[in-house]
Amino acid sequence: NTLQEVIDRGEVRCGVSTGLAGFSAPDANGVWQGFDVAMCRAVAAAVLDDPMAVEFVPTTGQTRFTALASGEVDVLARNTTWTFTRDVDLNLRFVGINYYDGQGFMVRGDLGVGSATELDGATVCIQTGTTTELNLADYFRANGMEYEPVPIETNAEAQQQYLAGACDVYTTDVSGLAATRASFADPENHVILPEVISKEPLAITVRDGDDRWAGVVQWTFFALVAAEEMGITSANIAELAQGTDNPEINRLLGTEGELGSMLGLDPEWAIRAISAGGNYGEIFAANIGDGTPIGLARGLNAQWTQGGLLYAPPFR
Amino acid sequence: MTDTALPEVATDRRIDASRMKVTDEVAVQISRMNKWYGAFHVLRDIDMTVYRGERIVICGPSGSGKSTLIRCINALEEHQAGQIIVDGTELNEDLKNVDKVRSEVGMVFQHFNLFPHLTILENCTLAPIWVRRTPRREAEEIAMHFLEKVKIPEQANKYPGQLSGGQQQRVAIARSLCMRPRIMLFDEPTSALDPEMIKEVLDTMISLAEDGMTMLVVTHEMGFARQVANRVIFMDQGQIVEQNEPEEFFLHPRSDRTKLFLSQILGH
Amino acid sequence: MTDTALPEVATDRRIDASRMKVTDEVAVQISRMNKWYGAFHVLRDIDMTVYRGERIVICGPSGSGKSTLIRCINALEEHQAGQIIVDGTELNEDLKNVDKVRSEVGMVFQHFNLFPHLTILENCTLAPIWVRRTPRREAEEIAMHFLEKVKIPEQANKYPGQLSGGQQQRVAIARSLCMRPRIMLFDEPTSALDPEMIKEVLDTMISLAEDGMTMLVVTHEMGFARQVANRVIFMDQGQIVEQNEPEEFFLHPRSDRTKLFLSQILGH
Amino acid sequence: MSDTHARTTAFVRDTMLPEAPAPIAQRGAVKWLRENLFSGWMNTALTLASLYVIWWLLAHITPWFGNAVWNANSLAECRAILDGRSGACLGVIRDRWHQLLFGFYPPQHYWRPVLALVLLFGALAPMLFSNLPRRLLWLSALYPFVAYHLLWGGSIWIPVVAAAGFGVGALAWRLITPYTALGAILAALVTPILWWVLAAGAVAGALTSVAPLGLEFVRSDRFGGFLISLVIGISGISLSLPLGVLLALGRKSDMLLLRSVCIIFIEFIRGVPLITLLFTASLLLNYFLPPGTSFDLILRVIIMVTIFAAAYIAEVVRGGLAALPRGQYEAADSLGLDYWRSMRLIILPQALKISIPGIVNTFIGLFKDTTLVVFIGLLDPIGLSNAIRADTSWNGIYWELFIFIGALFFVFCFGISRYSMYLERKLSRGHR
Amino acid sequence: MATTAETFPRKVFRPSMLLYDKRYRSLTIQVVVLFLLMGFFAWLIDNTLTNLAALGRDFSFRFLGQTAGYDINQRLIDYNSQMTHGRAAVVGLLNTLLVAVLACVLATVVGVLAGVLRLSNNWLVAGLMTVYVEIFRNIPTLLWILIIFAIMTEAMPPPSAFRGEDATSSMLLWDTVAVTNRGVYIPEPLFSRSLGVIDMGSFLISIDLLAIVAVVGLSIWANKRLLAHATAVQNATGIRPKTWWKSILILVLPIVALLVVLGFHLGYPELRGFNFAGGTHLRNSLIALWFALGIYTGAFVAENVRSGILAVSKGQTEAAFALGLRPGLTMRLVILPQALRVIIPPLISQYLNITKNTSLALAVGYMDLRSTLGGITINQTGRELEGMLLMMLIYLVISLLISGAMNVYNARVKLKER
Ligand SMILES: Nc1ncnc2c1ncn2[C@@H]1O[C@H](COP(=O)(O)OP(=O)(O)OP(=O)(O)O)[C@@H](O)[C@H]1O
Ligand SMILES: Nc1ncnc2c1ncn2[C@@H]1O[C@H](COP(=O)(O)OP(=O)(O)OP(=O)(O)O)[C@@H](O)[C@H]1O
Ligand SMILES: [Mg+2]
Ligand SMILES: [Mg+2]
Repeated sequence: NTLQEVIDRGEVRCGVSTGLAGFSAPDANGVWQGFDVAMCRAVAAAVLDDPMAVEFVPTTGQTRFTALASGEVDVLARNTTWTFTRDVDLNLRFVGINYYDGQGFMVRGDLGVGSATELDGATVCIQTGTTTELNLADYFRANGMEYEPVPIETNAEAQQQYLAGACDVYTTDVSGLAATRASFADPENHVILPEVISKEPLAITVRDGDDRWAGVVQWTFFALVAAEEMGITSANIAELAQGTDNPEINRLLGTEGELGSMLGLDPEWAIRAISAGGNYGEIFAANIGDGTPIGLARGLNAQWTQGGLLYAPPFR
Repeated sequence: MTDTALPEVATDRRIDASRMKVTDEVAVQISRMNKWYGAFHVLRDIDMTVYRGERIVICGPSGSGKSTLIRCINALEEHQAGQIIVDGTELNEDLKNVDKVRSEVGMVFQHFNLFPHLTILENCTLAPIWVRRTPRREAEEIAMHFLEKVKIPEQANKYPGQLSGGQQQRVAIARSLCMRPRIMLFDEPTSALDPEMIKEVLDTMISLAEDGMTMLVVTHEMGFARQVANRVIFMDQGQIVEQNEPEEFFLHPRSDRTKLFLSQILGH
Repeated sequence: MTDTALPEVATDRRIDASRMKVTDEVAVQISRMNKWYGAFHVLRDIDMTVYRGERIVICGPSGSGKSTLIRCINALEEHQAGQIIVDGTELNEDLKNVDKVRSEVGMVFQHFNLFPHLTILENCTLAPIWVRRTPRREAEEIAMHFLEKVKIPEQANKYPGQLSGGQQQRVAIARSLCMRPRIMLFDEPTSALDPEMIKEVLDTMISLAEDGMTMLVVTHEMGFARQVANRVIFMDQGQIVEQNEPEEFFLHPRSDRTKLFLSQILGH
Repeated sequence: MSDTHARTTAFVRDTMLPEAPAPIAQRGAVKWLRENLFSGWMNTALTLASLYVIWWLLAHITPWFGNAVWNANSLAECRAILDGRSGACLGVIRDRWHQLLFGFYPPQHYWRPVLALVLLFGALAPMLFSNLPRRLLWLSALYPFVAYHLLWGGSIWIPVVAAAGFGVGALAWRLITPYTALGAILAALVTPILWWVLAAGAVAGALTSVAPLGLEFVRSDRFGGFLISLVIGISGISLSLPLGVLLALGRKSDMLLLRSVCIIFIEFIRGVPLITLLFTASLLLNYFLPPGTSFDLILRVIIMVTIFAAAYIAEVVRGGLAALPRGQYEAADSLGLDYWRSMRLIILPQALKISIPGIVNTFIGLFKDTTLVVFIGLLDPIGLSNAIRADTSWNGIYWELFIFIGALFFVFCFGISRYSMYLERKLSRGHR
Repeated sequence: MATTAETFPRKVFRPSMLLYDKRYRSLTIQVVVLFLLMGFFAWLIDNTLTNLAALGRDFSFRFLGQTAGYDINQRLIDYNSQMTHGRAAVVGLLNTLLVAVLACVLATVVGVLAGVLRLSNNWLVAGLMTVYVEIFRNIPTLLWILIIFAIMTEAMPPPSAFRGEDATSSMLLWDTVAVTNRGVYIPEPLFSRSLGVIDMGSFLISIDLLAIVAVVGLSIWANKRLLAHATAVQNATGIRPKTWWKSILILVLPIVALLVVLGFHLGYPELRGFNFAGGTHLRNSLIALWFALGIYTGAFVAENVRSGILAVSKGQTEAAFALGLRPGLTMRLVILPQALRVIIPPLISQYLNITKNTSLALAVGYMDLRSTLGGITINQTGRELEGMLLMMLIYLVISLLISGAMNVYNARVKLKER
C-alpha cells in the first residue's frame, strides 16, 4: 500500500525529468524547481504536511517507467504523454493531464521558413526517448518529405546542436520549444512553426493496481485545478479555510463533509496542497507563464470556463 | 669401472657413527606401489621399507622416477595402486591422513622453494605457527635453534633473495626441521648449487644424520652416499633395480645398468 | 701466483698443431683506433695486427673494452678515430664496406642470439640465401654440413627453444660458419653455459681452430687459451696492456695488472 | 707502439694512457643535436615537422589561455570582456569548480570527502609497505566504515553495527573452530549475515535512540562531480579485489563445475560493454530482485561496477598466480599447510604483488569509465558539465569545462600510474 | 611383501568422508556450488516472473516483428520507419560494426606510427609521441568523444556558410569535399553501367560490389602466386626476381579495368536546399566516435607496439647485422616476425575494447545497436528486459568471436619451447 509506505517513509519519491527549464531542474543550490516539481510538492504537502518532503529522482526517457514499476518512485511527474499502449500495455495509471501539449518545430528566422510543409530535406534534431521520433517519422512520411534525423539524448545537447547550426529544425513538444527558445540569447530570431503535429497530453502517472494512492494523487491534482476555478489562491486560502458560504469550497477545504478521510487523509489535505505552491494557475504563472522567461500562454491549459481544457470533476 | 677411486666427500668432520643407529621400528612402508602419469607408468611395483634412523640414498638416471617416488611419500603426488604407510599412517583418500603425514615428513627441494616474501625467520616459523599452533615466541625460539644448527642464525631477518644458494638451501632444511619431522626427504638438494656451496649443505645434512634423523635422499653426490648412507637404492625406468650397502654398491654393483650408471656418474 | 697450476681444458682430443699454421697475410689491421661512448673513452689507441690463421684470446677485467673492441671489428660499433682494415677493406662511412666486412666476419655472442621463430636449419640458411644469394637447396646442404661439424645434424628441424644452451651455442657457431667467414669473432661464447655444456662448445671451437680459422676470442677459459691460442691479449681500461704467447703470458705475466687479474681468475 | 705489430714479440705497456676528451662531434650539444635531431634527411624532416606541430599548437593555445577571463559571471559577460579576441572564459570554473568537484554536496561539509580521501592514503600505506607494522592493517580494514560515515553521515551506529557483523563472524569462528572446522567456516559465513539481516537494524536503531551521535546525513543524490567518480571508482576496485581473487582461484580450480562457472562469469562480464551493465543496474535490477526492494542508484552502480571490475581483476590475478613457480605451491603443501592457508600466507601475497601494475591499470581504466554513469542520470563531472551548460548564463560553453575535467582526470590517472611504477620499482628492490 | 591390493581393508563410508576424503570432497563442494547456483538462478527467475506478473507483462520477443515507426539516419541496408524493430536492430548492429572497423583501422595506423616514432632516435618526435600517448591514455574516452564532437559542431561552418555570393567557407580539394558542422561530405562512388542488385528477400546485394570484391580477391591471389613464384626462383637460383612492379600491375590493372567497365565516376556533394546533397555523408556522430575511439585506442596500441619491438632484444638485430643482413631485411625477416607475435594479441584485445566502446555512441546520437535496439526500441515497446538481454547477447557473441580469433592466432604462432 503506497500511501502507507509514503507516510511511514515520511517522503514522497517523485520521478522527474533530468532537467527541463520551467518544468523540473535543480537550481544552483540543488533544490528542484518547476511546474512538474510543484505537482509533487502539492502531493507531499497533502499527504505529509511538508512540501519539501519529496525525494526527486531524475529519470531519463528510458528509465522512467521501470522506475515507477519497480517502486523506485511513487509518482511520475515528467512530461509523459498519455497513450493507449502505455496505459494498457505498460500498465501505467495516468491520473490527470497537467499540461496539454503538442509537438512542434522551431527554426531560425533567417531561414525564411513559414510552415512545416517547407521542411523537405531538412536536418531535424530530436530529443530521443519520447514519442517524438514516431510523430516525426509519421508526419514526414504522410507529407511525402525527406529529412535527416539527428537523435540527441538530452535537451541541453539538442539545443546546442540547433544553435550551432548542426540542424535546421528542432522538434519537441511546443512547451519545450518555448522553454528552450526562452533560454536563447536572441529568442526573437527563432520561430516556432504553426503546425502542431501531434496531441501530447502530458499526464501525472502512478503504478497500476493501487487505487487508493492513485486517488490521492489524482484528487490532489484536481484540488489544484478546482481551486483555481473556485478562486482559491494561496493568498486567500487561510481566510477561506475558516469556512465560506460556498459548500463546494467548504467540502474541498475540509470544513464540511468527510472527503479527506475518504481518501485516507485528514480534512486539511487540500488546504496544504494548495498552500504549497498555490493553485494550478499560480503554479503555471510562477514557473512557465507569461511572466517567466519561458513565457507560455495558457492556451489549451486554461480552465474550461476560459475556453481551455482544464476541467476538475466536482468535489462532492 | 670397478677400480675407479670413490670420490671423497669434501668434509673435514669425522662421522660419529655410534649415534647413527638404525632401529627396528618401521618409518616408511611401501608395498606394490604403482603410479601412472596419464598412460605413462612412472613407478612400477615399488616395495620398500625404511626403518627409523635409516639414511637411504636413491640414485638413478634422469627420468627414472626418483623424484616421483619421494614425492609420493609426502603425498605431493598421488599413487594409483599399492600402499604407502608413513609412520603408521596410510596415505589414502583421507585428507586428514595426508595432513598428518605432511606435518611429520619434512621435504627439501632442489630449488629451495623458500618463500621470497617472508624473512628467513618467518619462513621458519610459518608452519609451526599455522599448522602446529605453536605460540609465536616459542616458534621463534625453535626457529633460531635450528638456524643455529644450520649455522646461519645471523641471517634470520634477511629475505631469501639476499642469501647465497647454499645459505638458502640450509634455510630450507632448517624450515623443515622446525616442524620437528620424524622423516626428512631430500630431492637433489645440491644439484642447483655451485661447488663451494655444495659442501656446506652436505655438511648440514651429515650433522642431521648424526642426530639420528631418518632420511631419504635423492642425490648424485656419491661421496655423501658412501659416507652417510646405510643403504643405496638404484632406480631405473620406474623400478628399484638394485639396493645395497654403499661400499658393496659402489665396489661390486651387480646389475649391468648400475654399472653403466656408475661409470657415467663417476667418470666425468 | 705464477706457480699456480694451469687448468687443463676438459677435452680428450689431442690438438693437431700442424694444421694450425699462422701465415704472413694480414687479416685484421687496427691502428691508433679510439672510441668514445659520449664522453667516456672506451678504447684508447688500439694497435693490433691479426694474421690469417691466428687464434687470439682477449681477456681482461669487466668493462675493459674487450667486447667493444671485437664489435668494432664487425662494425657493430663505430670507431671515432684511427683505422680498422679487415681483410683489405677499411671500415669507414661507406656502407658497402661495412656490408662486405660483415659478410666475411662471423660473430658468436654470449647469449647465442639465435632467431627463435626459425628452425635451426632456417637459422643457418637465412643469411646465405638472402645475403649470399645461394639457392635454397645448396644453402641447406651447406648448413647440414656445418651442423654435422658441430655435431647436431639431427636437430635441424627443431626450434632454438627446444635445444639446450650448449646446443644453441653450437648452432650459433654453425650459423656463422654457413656464411663461410674468413675470420670468426667470439664474445664470451661459454659464459652463459653450464659446465658440462662449456666443454662441448669449446670442443667445437678447438676443431675450428684446427681447420685453420682465424679467430679472435674474448673468454676467460684459460685452459682453452693455453691450448689453442697463439697469442693472448690482456686489456684494461680500454687499452692493450700486455700480449704474449700463452705459456709466457700465464707463467710470467709482466705487468702488475696482469698479475692481479690472473690471480683473481685462476685463484678461485 | 710499433712493437705490437710483431707477431710473436711480447708487448707490455708501462704507462697507462690517460683518458682523452672525445672529438667535438662526439660530445656536448653538437653531438646531442646531431644525434637526436639531424642525423639524416629523414630525421631532419621529422624534426622540422615536429617543430611545426609544436608551433602550431602553441600558437593556438597560448593566446587562448593568455587572454583567459576569470571574473565573468556569464558567457555573455565574458565575450564582452574578450571583445572578439580568442580567449578562455575561465569564469565558469571559478563559478562552478565546487560543483565539478563535489556535485551538490553541502559546502559546509566539503571537509568530509576531503578527509576521506586523505585517510584513504593512510589506509593504503600498510598494504603497500610491508615494513610498516602489521597491526596497522586493522586501520585499513576499518577504513571503509569510516569513509562511509564521513561521506554519507547519519547515525554513527550504522557503520559500527555493520562492522560488528564481521566481529560476530570472527567470534563464531573462534568459538566453533575447536570442534569442527567446517562448522566454523559455515558459522563464520552465516552469523554475520544473520546479524545484518535480523539484528543489525534493531541494534543500530536502539543505539541511535540512546546515543544519537553522528554526522549530518547527506543523501546520495547530492553526490556529484569528481566525488562521485572517486566514490564509485574506489569502492568498485576495493570491493572487486576479494571477489576477483576468488574468481581467479575458482578459474584455476580443478573442479570442473566451479571452474566453468568462473570462466563463464568472467567471459560474460568481459564480453559486454560496461554501459549495458550500467543500464542493467538502472533498468533491469529491479526485475531480478524481490518485488518492492529498491535501493539507492549509486549503490546499484557500485555493485555493477564491482562485478565488472572483478572480472578484469580476476584475469590480472590469474596472471600473477601463473607467474609463481610451482615450487611455492609444493613447498607450502609439504609443510602441511592446507589450501586456504597456503593461499593466504604464501601464494596470494606473492601473486598480488606481481599483479600490482595490472590492478592499478584496471583501476585507472575503471576510474575513467566512471564517466559512463552520466548515461543513467548520475551527475559525474561530464553530467555536471551538461547541467552547467543548461544554465542560461553558461549556455554554449564547451572547451573550458572539457579542459578542466580532462585536466582533473589526467592529473589523477597520470599521477597514479607514475606512483605505481615507482612502487613497483621499490617493491622489486625491497626483498633483494 | 606379498600383500596384494585386494587384501587391503576397504573402508566403510562415513559422512565425514564427504569432507575429508579426496574422492568425495570435490564432489561435495561442486554439488553445494551447483545447488547454490541453481538456487540463485531460481531466485532470480522467480523474482523476475513475479515482477513481470505484477506488471501484467510476459517475456517475449514478439516486439522484434512489430513496426518500428522511427527513422534511422545512417543505414547500410535498406530501411524505413515502416519496417520492423528487428530490422532496425540489424541496421544498428551494422552501424556498430562499421564504426568499430573504422576505428580499429585508425587505431592500428595511429598506434603503429606513434609506437614506432616513439622509439625514434629523434628526441623531439619521440617526446611529442610520448605526450600524445600519455594525454590520450589518461583522459576518459567519453570525454574525447564529446570533445571531437564539439570540435565538429562548434568549430566547423554550417552549410549556410557555403551559400550565396558572400560565402564565408568553401569546399576543399577542388570542390569535392565539404566539411560542415553537420558532418563531412565526400564524393561517392557511382556506376553508370551498374550490374544491378540481387534481391535476397530481406536485403539487397549489389552485383557491382560483388564484382569488385571478386576482382580484388583474384588480384590478391594472383599476387600471392607471383610472390610464391619469386620465392621458388630464389630457392632454385638464389636470386630473387624483382616483383614490385609486377605486383603493382597485378593489383591495380584489373580493378581499374573493372571500374572502367562499370562506368565508375564520383558523385560530388553540392549545396542543395538546406543541406549538401549527393556524395557520401559522414555524420558528425560517426566522425566523433571513429576518431575518438581510434586515437584514444591508438595510444594504447602505440604502447603495445613499442613494447613489442623492444621485446625483440637488441641481440637479435645485432646477430642479424653480424650475419651481413641489411637493416631492411633484418626488419622483415627477423624483427617483424617476432615483434608481431608480441604485438598482435594485445592489439586484438584493443579491438575488443573498441567494439565494446562503440556503445558510447549514446553520447553523440550515433545510431548503433545500443541506440536502436537498446534505445528507441526499448523505449517505444517498453521491453527493456528482453531488449537489454538480447543486446548483451549480441555484444557477447561479437566479443567471443574476436577473442576466438585471438586464441587461434596465439596457438598458431606460439614459439616452440622445450
Ligand atoms: N607432472 C608430470 N606429468 C607427466 N609426466 C611426468 C610428470 N612429472 C614427471 N613426469 C615424467 O615421469 C618420469 C619420472 O620423473 P622424475 O622427475 O621422477 O624423474 P627423476 O628420476 O627425478 O629424474 P631427474 O634426475 O631428472 O630429476 C619422467 O619421465 C618425467 O618425464
Ligand atoms: N652502448 C654503450 N654506451 C655507453 N657505454 C657503454 C656502452 N656499451 C659499453 N659501455 C661501457 O664501455 C665500457 C666497456 O664495455 P665492454 O662491454 O666493451 O666491456 P667488456 O670488457 O666486454 O666487459 P665484460 O667482461 O663485462 O663483458 C664499459 O665501462 C661499459 O660500461
Ligand atoms: Mg628429479
Ligand atoms: Mg663483454
